[in-house]
Amino acid sequence: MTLADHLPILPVIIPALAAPIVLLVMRRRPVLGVVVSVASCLTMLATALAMMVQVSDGTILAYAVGEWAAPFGIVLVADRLAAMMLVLTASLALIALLHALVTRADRKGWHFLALFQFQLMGLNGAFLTGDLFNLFVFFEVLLIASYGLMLHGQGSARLKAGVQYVVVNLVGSSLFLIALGMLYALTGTLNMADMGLRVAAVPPEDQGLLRIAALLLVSVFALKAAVAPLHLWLPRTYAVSTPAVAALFAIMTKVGVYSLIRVVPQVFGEGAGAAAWVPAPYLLPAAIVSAVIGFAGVFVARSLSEQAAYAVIGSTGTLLIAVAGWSAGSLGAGLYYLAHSTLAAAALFLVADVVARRRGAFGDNASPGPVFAQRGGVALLFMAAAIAATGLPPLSGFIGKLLILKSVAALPDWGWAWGVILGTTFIGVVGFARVGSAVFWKTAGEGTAPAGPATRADLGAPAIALGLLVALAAGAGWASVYADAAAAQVLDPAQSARAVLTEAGQ
Amino acid sequence: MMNRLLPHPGLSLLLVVMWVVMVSDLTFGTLFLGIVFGILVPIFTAPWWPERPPVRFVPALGYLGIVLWDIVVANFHVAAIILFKPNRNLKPAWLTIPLDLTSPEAITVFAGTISLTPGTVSSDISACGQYLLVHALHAPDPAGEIAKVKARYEARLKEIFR
Amino acid sequence: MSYEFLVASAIGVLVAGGIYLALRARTFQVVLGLTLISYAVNLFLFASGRLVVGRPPIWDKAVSDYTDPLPQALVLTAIVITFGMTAFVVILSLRSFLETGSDHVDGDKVPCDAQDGMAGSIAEDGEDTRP
Amino acid sequence: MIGPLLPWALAFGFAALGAALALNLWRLFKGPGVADRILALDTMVINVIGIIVLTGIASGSGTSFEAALLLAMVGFVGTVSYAKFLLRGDIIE
Amino acid sequence: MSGAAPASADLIVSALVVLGGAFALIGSWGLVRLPSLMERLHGPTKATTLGLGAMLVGSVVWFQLAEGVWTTHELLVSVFLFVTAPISANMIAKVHLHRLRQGEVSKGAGPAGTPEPPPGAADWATHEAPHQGTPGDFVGD
Amino acid sequence: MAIALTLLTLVALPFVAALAIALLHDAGRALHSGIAAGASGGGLALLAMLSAPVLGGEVPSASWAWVPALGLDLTLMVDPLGLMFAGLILGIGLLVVIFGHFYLYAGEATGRFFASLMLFQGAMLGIVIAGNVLLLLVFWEMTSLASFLLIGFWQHKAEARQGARMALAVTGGGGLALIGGMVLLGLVAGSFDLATILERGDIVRASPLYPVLLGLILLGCFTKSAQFPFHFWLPHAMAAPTPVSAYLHSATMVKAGVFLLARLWPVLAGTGLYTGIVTSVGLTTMIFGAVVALFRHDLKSILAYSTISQLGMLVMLLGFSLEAAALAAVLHILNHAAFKAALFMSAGIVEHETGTRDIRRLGGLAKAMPITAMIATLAAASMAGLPPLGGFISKELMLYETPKLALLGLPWLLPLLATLGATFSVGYSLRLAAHLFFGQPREAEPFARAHDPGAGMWIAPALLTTLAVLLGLIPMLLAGPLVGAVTAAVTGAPAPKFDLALWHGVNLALILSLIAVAGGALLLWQHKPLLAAWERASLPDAKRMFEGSFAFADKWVRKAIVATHTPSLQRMLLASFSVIVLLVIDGAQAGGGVLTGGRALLPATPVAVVAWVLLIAATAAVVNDSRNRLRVLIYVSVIGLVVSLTFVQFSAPDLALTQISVEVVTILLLLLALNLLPKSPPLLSTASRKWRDGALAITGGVLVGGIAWAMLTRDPGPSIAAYHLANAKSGGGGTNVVNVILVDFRAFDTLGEIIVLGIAGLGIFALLESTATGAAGARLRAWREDMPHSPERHPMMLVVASRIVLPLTLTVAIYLFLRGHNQPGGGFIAALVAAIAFLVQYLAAGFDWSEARKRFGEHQLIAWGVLVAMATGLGSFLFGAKFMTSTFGYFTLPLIGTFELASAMLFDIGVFLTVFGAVMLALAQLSHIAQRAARAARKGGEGGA
Ligand code: NA
Ligand code: NA
Repeated sequence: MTLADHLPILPVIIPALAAPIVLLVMRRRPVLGVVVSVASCLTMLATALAMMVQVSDGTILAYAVGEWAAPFGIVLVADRLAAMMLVLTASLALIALLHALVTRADRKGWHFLALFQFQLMGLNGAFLTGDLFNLFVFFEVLLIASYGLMLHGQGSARLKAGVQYVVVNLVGSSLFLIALGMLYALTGTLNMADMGLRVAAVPPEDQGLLRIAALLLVSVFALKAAVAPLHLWLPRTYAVSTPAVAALFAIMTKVGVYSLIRVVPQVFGEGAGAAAWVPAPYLLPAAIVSAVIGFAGVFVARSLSEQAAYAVIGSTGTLLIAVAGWSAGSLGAGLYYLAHSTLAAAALFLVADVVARRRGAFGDNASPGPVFAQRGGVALLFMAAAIAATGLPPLSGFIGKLLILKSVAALPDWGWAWGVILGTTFIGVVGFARVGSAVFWKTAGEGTAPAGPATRADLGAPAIALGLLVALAAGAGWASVYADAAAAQVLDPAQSARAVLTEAGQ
Repeated sequence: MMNRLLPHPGLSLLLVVMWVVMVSDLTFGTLFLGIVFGILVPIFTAPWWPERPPVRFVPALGYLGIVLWDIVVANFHVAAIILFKPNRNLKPAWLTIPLDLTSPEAITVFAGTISLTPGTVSSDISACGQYLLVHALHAPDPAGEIAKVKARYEARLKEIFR
Repeated sequence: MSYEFLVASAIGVLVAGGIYLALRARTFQVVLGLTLISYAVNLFLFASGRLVVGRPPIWDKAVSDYTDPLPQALVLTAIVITFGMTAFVVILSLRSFLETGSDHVDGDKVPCDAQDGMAGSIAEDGEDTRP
Repeated sequence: MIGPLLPWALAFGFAALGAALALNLWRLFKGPGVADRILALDTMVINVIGIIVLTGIASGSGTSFEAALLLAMVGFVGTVSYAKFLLRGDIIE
Repeated sequence: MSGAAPASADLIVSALVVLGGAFALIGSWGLVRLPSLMERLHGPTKATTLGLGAMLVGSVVWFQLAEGVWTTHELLVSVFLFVTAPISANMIAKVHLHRLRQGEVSKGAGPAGTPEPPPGAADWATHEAPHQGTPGDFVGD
Repeated sequence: MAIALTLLTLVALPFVAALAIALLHDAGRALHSGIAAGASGGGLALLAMLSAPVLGGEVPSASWAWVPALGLDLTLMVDPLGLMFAGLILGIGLLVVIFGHFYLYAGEATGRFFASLMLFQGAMLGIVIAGNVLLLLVFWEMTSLASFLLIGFWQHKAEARQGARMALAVTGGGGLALIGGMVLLGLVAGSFDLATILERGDIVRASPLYPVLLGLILLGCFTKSAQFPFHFWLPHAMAAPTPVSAYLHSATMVKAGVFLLARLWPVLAGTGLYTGIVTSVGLTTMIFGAVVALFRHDLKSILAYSTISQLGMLVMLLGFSLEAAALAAVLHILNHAAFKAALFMSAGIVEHETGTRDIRRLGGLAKAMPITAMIATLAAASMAGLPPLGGFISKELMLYETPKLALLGLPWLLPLLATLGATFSVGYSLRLAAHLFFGQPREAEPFARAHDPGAGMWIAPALLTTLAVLLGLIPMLLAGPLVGAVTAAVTGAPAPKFDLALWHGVNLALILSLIAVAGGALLLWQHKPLLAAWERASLPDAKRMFEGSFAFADKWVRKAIVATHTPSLQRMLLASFSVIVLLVIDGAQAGGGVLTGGRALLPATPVAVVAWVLLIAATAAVVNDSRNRLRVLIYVSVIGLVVSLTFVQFSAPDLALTQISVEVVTILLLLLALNLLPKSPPLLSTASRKWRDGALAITGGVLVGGIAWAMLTRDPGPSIAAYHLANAKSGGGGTNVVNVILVDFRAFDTLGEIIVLGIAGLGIFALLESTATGAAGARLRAWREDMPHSPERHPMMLVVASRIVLPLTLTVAIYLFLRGHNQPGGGFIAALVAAIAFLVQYLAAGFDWSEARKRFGEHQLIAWGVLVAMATGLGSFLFGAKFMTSTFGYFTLPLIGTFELASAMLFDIGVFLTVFGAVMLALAQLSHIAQRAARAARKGGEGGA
């Protein structure tokens, strides 16, 4: 067995090793800690890319941890979707880490780098696992790490928001466990592929329980994804987080969406009786409301970071409009948009920080402030990020939205979907234009407050994020084909069941 | 050296016995492990018990027997009071027992014994460490009670902790 | 009265108490509510293996019938995780109180930016600052 | 494997412990002081240990013994911490 | 597991179980009916520990005689209880004394009244920090 | 290939130029304008190369796949329509660059200016040579974005910012409608390739979606082309520097809408719906713009409304759906580009040289700046449609077509209204020239400053005016082939026969034209009284309405968002619980309707009922008595006790052990925290709130309890646990199946679990590390004990007992650890027991004393624990096995006997270390601040006394 055979587990192992090592070396040799962190992220990216190459032909890699055959042990499943999420996570991680290091955000509290690696471990594990309880465990890993990161730097706003964030997620975790208990009680298994096969055998008198369990599970994912009305925790949490952290958190809501995409077709697909396509009646309305609320928030927000936070909600709504179709086309469009919106949100948070760092006491408030260093360049970055976040050309958001528009046109409710996607884009454009013109064009009275000193270094991370968006737009042909294939793979659970339940045992 | 290896010999012995009792198995393997832990654990926890009170084992065993017997008796005694003596006939009292013991370990064992035996609970020690405050459930004769306790337990403890 | 009824009703009562407390206004009560909920959740998860008396999942040559060990393992994991989370939230609420002087979970009723005097500043782009 | 007397004895034992728990509960709610409540809890722990021991005898299995041991060990930690809290506010100072 | 238990085992164990149960109940009954905290303290610290002790010995005997298994570990429970019960009682008594002094116990001191301070200048440790160099002050930070 | 490269270069040149200028933004103006001019000129040269084949009937095109899944290809094609527009964009672009070079003041950000201009040029070029409608959309929205930058160029000016935002909102918003329309169009036509779509007009017009897509596309066109009622952004876009206005409003931005109407003519035009909407909107706009233009005073504003009017005319012509009208439109596009760019530049010159654009302050400038006057007057004449200028010919053509359509069934209405519009056009054009250059100077100061600029500034408008003149004098020679070819491209049919000339004999068009000229002269003559009447009629101000509506939306949307998104935990939880309860109710209704399953129930013993009563009573007490916090903790302990007993009763010894030990640590934690939390009474909820929460709580409780009941009363089906039971001993080497699951079958979960605990410890440490400083530090320093405390810190009996208990408990922990694989116990429980043992030391002897004796670092323990667990997992790599593959073996040593060693136990050591480290870290850290707080308080007390 070569290292390549262990490919599916490496994305979990790498950060899980890096984190304790960072923890050990950080006190004496902080530079080494930084080196280990960066090396870990780079290795993770390389691994994820290697995995993407491997699975791009439709191969599904199943890795039975401890060589206990599925469904009896825990199995990791690397398919197109998982590989895509891993590449996205690793890219985002590098960007966020770079920004944290450049802005020295990692020095503002304890254990930033270790928590960062643990967070990545949780994310990667959640994207890879094929076991529902293991998904819960990785959810918890990424959540507890996110608590630490979210509170990094502290201050009263963060602490206050932190209490709310943590409590809400604790409730979510409780629901997850209840749903898990019910599903185990009904199916006798925890492996998703196995469960997908076994739900068909749930007797008629248990269909109510099955549907309840499915609904609970879906609502947990919705809570993580910040789908209205379960989104209330997000704006404050994201807006007050350290920007590098908020940028990394751009992937956090996507974990909820990912889980929805992963679990619903596999477990609650066609054969699931009363639980078949269980989110169906709710998802589109909720997505529409989320999109509207999110972009309305962008419209009225009074700071760049707040805007970015609402943009996250809005983009999730847009994404779920596509997901709600549960067709290969719309899901593929959604996956492309998922990658885009994650990077776009990260770019927005980082630009907000770049602005805040330069404007002294004005921070990233949407008010006129001093003329600051590299204003033109920063303004361009902001404009690009806003273009990305709203989905205007020429960045990938536009292509994503076109893909969604095109794919949902086949749905019965396409009129609503179109209206909301186009309407919210409009609201977003107006909102970003207002805030942008106030921050970058309008100047407060002379001498009201000095601009902060700044180097160009902190422009790097957001620029890279935006560069990736350009690449995503330029490579949209390949990316959309990949996303479509990933969607088709996800929607064909029999494929993964074959791979997981037979190969894993070998 | 011996002090390092066996900071609390009595404790080590106790641990070995405890291990065997716990595992409920008197084989050589068990005993061996018991001895290993009986040595290692006290070494590891030695910093938390810096004092090395000398303990004499033989009197200690005798004391244990007496106390166990007293505990059984005390229970019937207290049970009778709880069941049959109306509250109005109850004569609870605070006893202030002057201490001849000086080592904390000895005082603690004394106080513990008092708590476990007939109708008395050790409640406090004086700030100067010379008196023990004991609550008696039913003590029509406080002075007699004090004398009895001192004679039966404290005298023996003075022998054990010398 | 069956064991099943006792356990199910206990779960229900714990959930009800937990929800009620979680909706109170101060961190301590909320933490209590979460604690009650987590008891209920652990019992619930445990109950997914049904109730079995006297057949612990300790393998023995002579025994062929055991209770379901898997929910137990899951609950064990859940207890540990819940403990970690509870500890974190307790200390976070304490820390938050120390920082802000308030243990109200609703934070400030006023939105964070209402005080900074910039409300509306982007809607009306009236005056000019440079000639 | 169980003799003629033991089932009755166990029934009595369980009944006694159940009644004891109920009495503890009464004291727990009645108080009047916090010390009374702590004492009630402490007693409850001991009675629960009793129930566990009897359960062990009744089922002929030793697997619940550790639970009893652990309760005996840590029950006191709870009592002491409550008391310390009332005495000093800060339980670890 | 063996076949039918010897009659002696049945008898002995039954007796111990009944005794244990009875003591546990009596201890808890004392907790309810005795007039004040200090009196109630006697019930659990003694009656229940012996009650438990009887049941534990019953368990040892049972496994030995009926099941043919030597299980002595039950005795360990008693050891721990005997070590810790006096401490618990002591700490609860201290709370009582402290609250008594602070005037916080609603029903007052109970039939034994409030304890007199010990002879000499020093008070009880609960009310006055143990003097330096005395047994009460030999440890801690 | 050469064609492909040419096309690509053509569209890429401006973007490359923009990038180059942006990168060289610190370089001088000459370089910036040089690059821009070079790019425009280069583009023109390429276009010239293409013009011959294009006019010869070829359509050079090239295509690269971009997003095949979407149908978005990078298809470029130049047909005559595209050629004409590209020529205008590049030609006028070049002139604007030249003009702008001289126009901009010293110290202005020329880099930003020219970069934005080139960006805009590229986007415009993209629109006109895109061969894929989705690609066209990309460029379309880019023009909105680039124009945003251009209009807001003078960013310090409020009107510039407002104008930019307004233009973006209206044209960008319209663009979004266009996106919808175009995607629909593509879906209906079955392709997004423009050439294909143009061939499928019949299919499109027959589609039931035709009205929808038509409406959406028209919305895009009308907003971009400033058609009434979306016209209002255009006058405010005049806040841009004049070169920008000259560019945007003559040949580019606003023409994009017209271009698209022309482009899609074969697909969309010809239906009654199309003709009705487009014609009437165009007509209305034409008249409206002309009327308003007559009464504006700002030169650029006059030009803006004139642009609106002229665009209205173009739109109307295209709306006719007649080939001849299309031809008129094409010709007028050329004319308008020429005279309007010239006029804007002239207005810029006037402003530049007189310092004002207010026509009321100017007059008689012909004397001071004759060149400018000549240029502008000729251009205005063309705009007025006076012979012998180009504008005359296209207006003639327009009027000639009007009788062919019956508006509202009245054949005379359209000619009448069109003539009315033409009349006003003549009026404002004459007024512009007359009031600006002729008559007497109205104010001395601007007049005194006025003089003709250097040639660099007037050369561009001069060229344009020349063009406008020549378009009238030699139209067929100059534009005949082009117009013919373009018209053919627009209509998708062979060009109609046509003859462009000033004189076609006396016909209706000529008469109407004469009426218009006469009427225009009359308007000029009567301008003063008319103006007074106009100003008396207070017309709604579009800008105020626009800003007002946004302010209104902002206010109320904000209110709504703030009201619903107040960061209130109660609200978040209420929303969550409510959603869940509703979902569960939904799910329950879907079921088979059986609540109770068929499993045989276990009768409960009386003791169990008592325990149940304990739990219920304690829960009720917790809820009821939540104010007295210590009491509540005691009740919680009771609940924990009953739960532990439940686990014992139902065959879960490991769980019981875990629950018992976790319970103690939790209580310690809560007590530590409780000491520092405020003791003030809780906020009392209102009665209604209590009822609401109570109802929700009871519903939730009933539902979860009901689910639990349903679950418990059903027999389980086959479970994977059977495999675990069967293989624990043989495959996992342990008889405690729960433990084998934890450290072997599902060790991966356990790895995550200990990491969660480890992170919690680290997080807690990070949280508490900073408490000594800042607000928290101040609060801690101000902290006072709330009740008188006993002075005794370390009760003697407790200390002594704790010393004996420590080794005893540790030995028990070792025992629990070692046997965990086979009997209840294991690393996690052992770690908790050990932690409790040490915590008792802290409890008894104090933090400092214990800390000084501690020989382990919690951080290191956590790290090493995770590393040990990981290393155990990785160890299997060495044996060619997958991560965490376990192994075990039985070994026999003399005297000691047979014992088992399992790799899972090594893993369990990792578990032990992490859990122990995390628990110690959390509690020690917490007690530490508690201690510091107490110290701070004591110190404060001493200081105060
Ligand atoms: Na006594
Ligand atoms: Na275990």
